[in-house]
Amino acid sequence: MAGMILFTVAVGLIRVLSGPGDVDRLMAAQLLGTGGIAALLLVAAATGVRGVEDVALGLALLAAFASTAFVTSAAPADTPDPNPADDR
Amino acid sequence: MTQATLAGLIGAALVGLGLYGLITNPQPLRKNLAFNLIGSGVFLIFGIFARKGAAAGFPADPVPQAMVITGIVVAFAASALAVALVLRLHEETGRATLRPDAWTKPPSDGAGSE
Amino acid sequence: MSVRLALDIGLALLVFAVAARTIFARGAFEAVVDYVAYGLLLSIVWIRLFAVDVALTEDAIGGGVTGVLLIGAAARLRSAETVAAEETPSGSLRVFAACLCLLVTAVLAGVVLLLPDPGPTLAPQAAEHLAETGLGNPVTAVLIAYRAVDTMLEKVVLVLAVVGVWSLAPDRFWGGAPGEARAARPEPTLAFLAQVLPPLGILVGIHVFWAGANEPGGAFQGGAILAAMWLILMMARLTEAPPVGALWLRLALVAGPAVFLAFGVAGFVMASGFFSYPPGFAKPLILFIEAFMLLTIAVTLPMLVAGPPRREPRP
Amino acid sequence: MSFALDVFSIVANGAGVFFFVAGIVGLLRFPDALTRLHALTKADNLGLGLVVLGLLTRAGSLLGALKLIAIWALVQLAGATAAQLIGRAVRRKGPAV
Repeated sequence: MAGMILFTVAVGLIRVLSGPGDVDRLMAAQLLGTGGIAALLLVAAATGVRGVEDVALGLALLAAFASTAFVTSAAPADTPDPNPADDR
Repeated sequence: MTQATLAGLIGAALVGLGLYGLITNPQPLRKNLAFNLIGSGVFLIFGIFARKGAAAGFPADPVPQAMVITGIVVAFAASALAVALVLRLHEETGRATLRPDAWTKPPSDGAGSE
Repeated sequence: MSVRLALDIGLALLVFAVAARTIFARGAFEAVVDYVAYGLLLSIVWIRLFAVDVALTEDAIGGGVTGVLLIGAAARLRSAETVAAEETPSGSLRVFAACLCLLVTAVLAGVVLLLPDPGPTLAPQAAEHLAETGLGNPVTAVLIAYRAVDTMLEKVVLVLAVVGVWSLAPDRFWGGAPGEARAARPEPTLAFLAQVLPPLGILVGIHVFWAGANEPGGAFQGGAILAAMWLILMMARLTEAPPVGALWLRLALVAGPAVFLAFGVAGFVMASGFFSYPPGFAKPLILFIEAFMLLTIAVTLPMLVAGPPRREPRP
Repeated sequence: MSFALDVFSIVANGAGVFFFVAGIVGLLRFPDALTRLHALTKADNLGLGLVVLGLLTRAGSLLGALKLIAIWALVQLAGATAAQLIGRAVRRKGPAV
């Protein structure tokens, strides 16, 4: 079961590799994060390692960080927007 | 035990890969990433030491694990300092390159000069 | 067992493929996103090695602060990329480098394959004195009790790194705050996330810290999660990075190593020597020291990400 | 009873994996960034949700079960926020970003 999710994640990575734009790469990373959490939980259930829930919990907390960092750094506040009218 | 050996082998491969990136990639930020790859490869080799040292009821030897944890934190501090240096260099010269001759030229000199 | 082995091999190939992407990707941004994904896969590998503490550290630092640091840097350096791309070394140098790296890999792989099984271990020694520390997690015991000097010096390294980053500030900004001024209106979606996440994150961070005495976890991991929470508040522009001259900030930065060192020296008086704990009081003391380290880590990591001061200090 | 629980667990996990696969297929095949985003969020919510549901039957303690649910809730929050942010970035800069 964990294998299938890992496989899914692997195919997702091919998306990371071939994504036409940064946004697609980010989406793949997002999906990889969720898939990684699922794989982690399944691996933990299969092997019975203690404390893996906390690892998954940490990952879940930080799942939005890459996207957030991308959005906040893509348009830094100190450089003026090239065409502000485009905002909406 | 095969899992541990496998992890050790990836560690070895990662060190090689990171070294290659460190030598051939001209951008400082990419060099930083490559250096971090070398670091994580070394950590994985520590990981196999830990796993092979499983004893006394622990699934892995805690001493290498603790050293890896310390290593991860220190590696982050080092990368943060490196990134800050690169960003400052970029602010100052408009470039992010390690070639000293490029630093003296003003940023307006343009991309086509070399 | 064979299914599991196949899985492990798949995971190994995946880690290697993503690492290769990080090195060979065209743009710096691509490489950075690949690197973040790589950190995630690495924490699964650590779980498979039964090193849950390491997995927790890897994902708390790799998924949070490292991602923010590198993505931010890649976005700023975008304009410089085309220039740097012209400096790619020649083909012969690449071949030479590749040969060198293959050699290094081969030697390391040989070492890995030749390791005795079971290998040398310090686990019995770690287990022997575990009861005296009152801790249940041997990794925490190694970090805070057996190899306390390492851990204390590591905190010093963190503080030195902050000093190094701050010293890159131009003279006129010294004493000011890192980062840009707060935007007039924070992005609403982001602001919502930054309002909901930190209370939960602080809870999880403290839980991880507290559980670290007996289960996987500890001050590093908890501190990194707390650091990430402060960082998201700054990213959402709900709060600003404090000016680097602020007294409370400086106190928080040195609190961890200072308290640690004080108790280490006190070990001469209270117990048998430098960094030894009086018997019976080891666990409360360790948790007390760890609490200050938690504070230092939670403050240091975001300051490292925020970078040198970029605004003039307020008069 | 435990057999029924096991079957439920396996079915739920299988369904979760199905949604992950569906999400990936969507990410690969849909024509533009916004529809791909749509596929991504479905995989996030349902895939992980079903996996967590399947594992809940095996959770040893109440705290363990609560942690699993918290993980799912946090990923929901992160997924929804990231989708909003990415969607806005796509709209601002056009699909070619």
